[in-house]
Amino acid sequence: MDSNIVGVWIAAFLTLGIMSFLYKDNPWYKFSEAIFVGLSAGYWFASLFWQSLHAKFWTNWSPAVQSLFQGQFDYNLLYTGAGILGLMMLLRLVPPIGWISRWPLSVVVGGTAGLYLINYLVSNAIRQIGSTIQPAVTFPESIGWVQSGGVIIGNVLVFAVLLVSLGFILFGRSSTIDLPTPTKLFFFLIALVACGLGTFYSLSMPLNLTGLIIFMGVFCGLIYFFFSKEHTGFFGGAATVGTWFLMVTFGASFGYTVMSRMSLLIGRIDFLLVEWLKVVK
Amino acid sequence: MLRKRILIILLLCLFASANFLPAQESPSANINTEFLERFKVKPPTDFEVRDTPNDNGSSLTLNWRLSPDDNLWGKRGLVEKYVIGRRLAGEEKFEFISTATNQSRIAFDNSVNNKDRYEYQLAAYPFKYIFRPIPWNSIMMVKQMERFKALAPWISLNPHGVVLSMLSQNYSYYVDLDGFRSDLARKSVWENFSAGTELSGPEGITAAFAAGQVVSPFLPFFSFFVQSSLTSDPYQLVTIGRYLGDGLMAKTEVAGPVKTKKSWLHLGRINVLIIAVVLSFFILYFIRQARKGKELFIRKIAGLDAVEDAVGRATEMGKEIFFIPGTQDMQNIQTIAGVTILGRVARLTAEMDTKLEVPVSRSLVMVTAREIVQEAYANAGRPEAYDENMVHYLTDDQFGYAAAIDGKMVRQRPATIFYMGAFYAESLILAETGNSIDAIQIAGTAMPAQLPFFVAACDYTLIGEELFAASAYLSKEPKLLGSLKGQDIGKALLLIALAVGVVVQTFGWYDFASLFRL
Amino acid sequence: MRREIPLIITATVGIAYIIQYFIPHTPFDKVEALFSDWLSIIAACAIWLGALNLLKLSFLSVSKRKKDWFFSLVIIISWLTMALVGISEGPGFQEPGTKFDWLYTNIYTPLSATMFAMLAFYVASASYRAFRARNFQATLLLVAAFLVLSGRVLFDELIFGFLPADWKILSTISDFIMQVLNTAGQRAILIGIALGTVSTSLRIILGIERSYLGSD
Amino acid sequence: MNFWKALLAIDRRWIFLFVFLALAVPMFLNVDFELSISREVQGLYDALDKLQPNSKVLMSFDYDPPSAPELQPMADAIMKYCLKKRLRIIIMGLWPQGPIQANMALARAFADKNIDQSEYVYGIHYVNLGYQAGNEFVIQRMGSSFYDMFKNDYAGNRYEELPLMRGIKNFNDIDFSINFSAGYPGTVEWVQIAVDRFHVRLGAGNTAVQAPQVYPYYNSGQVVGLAGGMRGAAELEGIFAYNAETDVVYKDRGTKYMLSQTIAHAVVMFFIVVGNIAYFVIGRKDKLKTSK
Repeated sequence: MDSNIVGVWIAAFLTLGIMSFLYKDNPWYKFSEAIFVGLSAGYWFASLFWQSLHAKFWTNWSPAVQSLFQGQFDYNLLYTGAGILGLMMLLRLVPPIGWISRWPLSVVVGGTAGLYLINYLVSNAIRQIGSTIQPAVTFPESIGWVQSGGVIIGNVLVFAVLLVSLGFILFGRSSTIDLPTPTKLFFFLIALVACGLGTFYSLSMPLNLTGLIIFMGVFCGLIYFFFSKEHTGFFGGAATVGTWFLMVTFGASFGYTVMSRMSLLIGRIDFLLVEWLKVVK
Repeated sequence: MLRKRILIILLLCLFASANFLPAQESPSANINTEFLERFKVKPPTDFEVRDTPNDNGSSLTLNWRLSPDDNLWGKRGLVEKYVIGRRLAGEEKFEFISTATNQSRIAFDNSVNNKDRYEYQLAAYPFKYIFRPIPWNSIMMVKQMERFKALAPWISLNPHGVVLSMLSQNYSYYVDLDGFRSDLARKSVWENFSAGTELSGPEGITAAFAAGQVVSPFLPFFSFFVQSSLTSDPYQLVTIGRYLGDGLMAKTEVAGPVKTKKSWLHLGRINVLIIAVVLSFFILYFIRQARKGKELFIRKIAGLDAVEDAVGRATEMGKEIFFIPGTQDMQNIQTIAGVTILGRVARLTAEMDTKLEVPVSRSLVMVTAREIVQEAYANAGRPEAYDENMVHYLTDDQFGYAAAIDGKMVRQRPATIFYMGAFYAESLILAETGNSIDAIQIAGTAMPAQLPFFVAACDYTLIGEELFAASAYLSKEPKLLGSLKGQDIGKALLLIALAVGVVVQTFGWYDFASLFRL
Repeated sequence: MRREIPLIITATVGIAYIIQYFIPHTPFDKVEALFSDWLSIIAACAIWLGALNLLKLSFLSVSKRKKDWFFSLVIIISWLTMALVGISEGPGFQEPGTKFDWLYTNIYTPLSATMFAMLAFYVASASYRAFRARNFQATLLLVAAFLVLSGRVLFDELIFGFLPADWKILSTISDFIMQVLNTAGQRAILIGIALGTVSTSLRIILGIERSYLGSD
Repeated sequence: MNFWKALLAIDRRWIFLFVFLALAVPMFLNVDFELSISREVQGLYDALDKLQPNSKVLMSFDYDPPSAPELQPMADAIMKYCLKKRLRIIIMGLWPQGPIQANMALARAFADKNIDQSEYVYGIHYVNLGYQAGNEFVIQRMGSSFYDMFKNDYAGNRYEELPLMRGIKNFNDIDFSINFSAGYPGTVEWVQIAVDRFHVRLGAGNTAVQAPQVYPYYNSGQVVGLAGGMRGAAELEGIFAYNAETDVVYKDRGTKYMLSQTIAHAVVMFFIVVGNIAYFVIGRKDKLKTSK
């Protein structure tokens, strides 16, 4: 029998074995799972043996040692240090002297800390702030139908958010603005009219508010993660808007995660129907 | 073996001449010139070489303006690539370094050292066309040549004929004029380039390859073969192309000499340096303050109040509380934060006399959690109520752990469940079951992919940094409180920069954002 | 000795990486290169450690005839099979057509893929039984999720197919959510995490944070 | 027990079965459609389209078989496009399984009858450097020298024997780089090091789980293009197919799976709606005082 056909049948057997867990825990599942656990550890073992230890350590180190015997010093002899540290790491399997593995561990931890300090500061803070600093409002000369649809939706959303947050700041339970209610209402009315006009305006001419929305999201989101001040007054309002942005973000993540999980299952079903049973071409 | 090969070559010669001899009768010098003129390209301009700034002196930057023939002809233009040559200052011959694709204006030479001075020359290289590779098989070869002729009727017009480059499976003998990759090809191309001679006909090529393994008899139009010295290699002809000759390359003026510089400070990163120093200063300053015993204010974290209510609810209902500290080990800071919050929960359960259960998936977490729970019970004045079995180990396996907790939840129906720590995909399974038994669920994690599920399925969620802030608030550890405060100052500074920047930028006053560029 | 030396190593390596970012001059570039080479070898050993540790635990389980020791035996056998086949094949062990590749394609791939594909079922059942619009925040989350879920598949084509071809309403909305609202929220989270990482790294390098060393 | 309570108390296994069938049935159907192309996928396409033939493209395969259903279609499409466009391809992996997935993508591309494998020579037109342990430190080290990280390729050939690699010292010699990523190490690490330190132009293909976190980098230009999840794959296949001047078949699994994906989303949305209706009909359970 062709080894490929055998392979596909074995693969199907194991796939169904794992899926049988959905019905209930059973030996078939446990067997498949045990194979998976063992195999993946074996995979890592062999893979690292050839691709890291051999390709990286041995091919550098052994010629260096050979040339040392011929009386020459090779820069690659410094790999001896790496070899020793690697061995120390493995000593963790021997509990009495397992503490020695802290030495290589601290090389890893120190290096990672040094690299991360810069990387996160640069890529995730400085550059993100830099690209949030852009004009809040731009007037694109011409944009397509689809984009302008997005822009209008965005504008309506932004005005709604502005309005609601203003309402929250003026009338919210934790509001610290001390004005007579009619005055507050007056302000709110003005804002309402302004926002309505703005929305109407945006329908007639697309003004791109992407910059403003992103700025608001980042600003309010950061305020939510600001722990040195109580969330009252302006801070409270901004933090609340921040949570809305976070919730929409989580919603997007939620949607994408569901999408991802479903894709994986589709991949497996495709295997079962196309490669194994061959009922679908 | 050798004989066989000579035989094949002879046969090939025969075939080839049979094929091409008629064509040889009408080579027209005029057409050749015309042909060459048509493919002549203009050189790139403004070629200059500078030290690559801000590095350890291992690189030079080459800039030029495109040749006017680059991108003139439809999508591609006449220039296929730019060839870069280099020599040490004072030497005569240029050495081939590398190529850059057409439409590129910049290249780096990273194979320079810090001691020598270098001079460069750049040349625009015209297109040649590549056809299907053919295997080493004489009959195939003839067929291929016929096909080739059909595809390229100008073959007889081209004074340089056809170049066959060859590949053996052992790359050290590989000759690829297309990519200029082998040393042989490199040398020939660049030597002729620097000497300023055109490769005219097979002789030129013979000369170029004299040092190599050129063994073939030369035919008028069927230029040359290159042979590997490894006899057993199966050969494959890879490219047949119209070879226009290196003489058609359009060279620039010599640029240089230049020498690299080693820099002591990366000038493009000074803004990062300043921000890093300021941020570090504040973090360390506040850690110091906290150690001195200064009270650092942290705002009320709403999730912690919910903890109290949730424990109270379980007490009222007379049911258990589950606390799940995630699936990661003790070195994960989220687990540490989770276990800190466990201390708070345990203290409340001790005071309210409610049953607490902490199933864990790592033995180290078990040890730490036991210590913390015991301490909390002692601090609440009820050390006798502490039982070691409150904290128990289930399994290291992710899904096994989830399944085991699942079973426990359905059987014991706790009133309140806490998830505090680092979670992966198991979060979903846990939160679902918890929800189905109508438990109040409070979660806290910094795992971005799991947060949405917790928010949707739990009654209260500590989001990301809130988890750390809560643990700092509860543990009162100076290093945590101080860093939290330092980070807050960092955040405040960034927020101010952000607000000022956006306003300034909107009114188009100043390119404020460039302060944050690299 | 057990704590001081690791702390010194951590500080040295960490500071070397930071200095190298600002000062490209030798010798800092060389030091960084050396540490990076070492790090990748240590990392390889650390993963090896995990693989060996599993073998150790399984052997213990089999020798003590713990519950389910049979499955531990299966683990050991499959571990040995994969590792030995891989090591005996030589440096080209993963080339298509080798035995190792056969094991990888027909056993490892389906098992690992199915393990993760199972999550799809859990997502579906959790969406039925757990995801509730229990408060304003959760409602907002679910609405955003709905818009994204519907915009990323063929609803535009299948349900709103009667509209003009470039009116991809749902796709446009979900594009807007992803490119603007999601970008803003994610960016706030990124910046927060970045500052947290900077302070943790700083504490580790300066020896203020020592929890990674464990307790002894 | 009323109807809604009974509905919520249904055995999970029925749900599982329902999901399985809902996803399997569309496999038997075949639909063709014109997807709208999002800006981030367009960005990825534009970046590839602008490259001149013989440009060197670095592809890092940072995923393993579980994520293959999402990432493999992208990798296949991009591989086909790059080969057909005669870009020189350098493959590597920060995940050990990555290079094998890359070989699968190559095989899939060469299986297309419009891409003739004999035109492409290993070592000249494409190279598979294999996996290297060390996560982001590998990228960091490649910034000064590829050779120091990859002394041998996937099959054990020496670096200097690979004609394509001889002219490549570090990221300066790479024209474009693409990263297929399923997590850590992946796009984030490539952005932090290759892009922000060594100024590489980077395009990314991500699993849907990871994609939302990459959007800020797309917005800031740290990533020039981004394809996320199955939809990203389908869009990529669509945009390649639409712009292709060749007969290469780009519409493949990404497009084919889209219908199942649609049904899957519909099922999840339906479940959420039904679950929530039941939740409101039955009445919320007593709430915490502080919960909002």
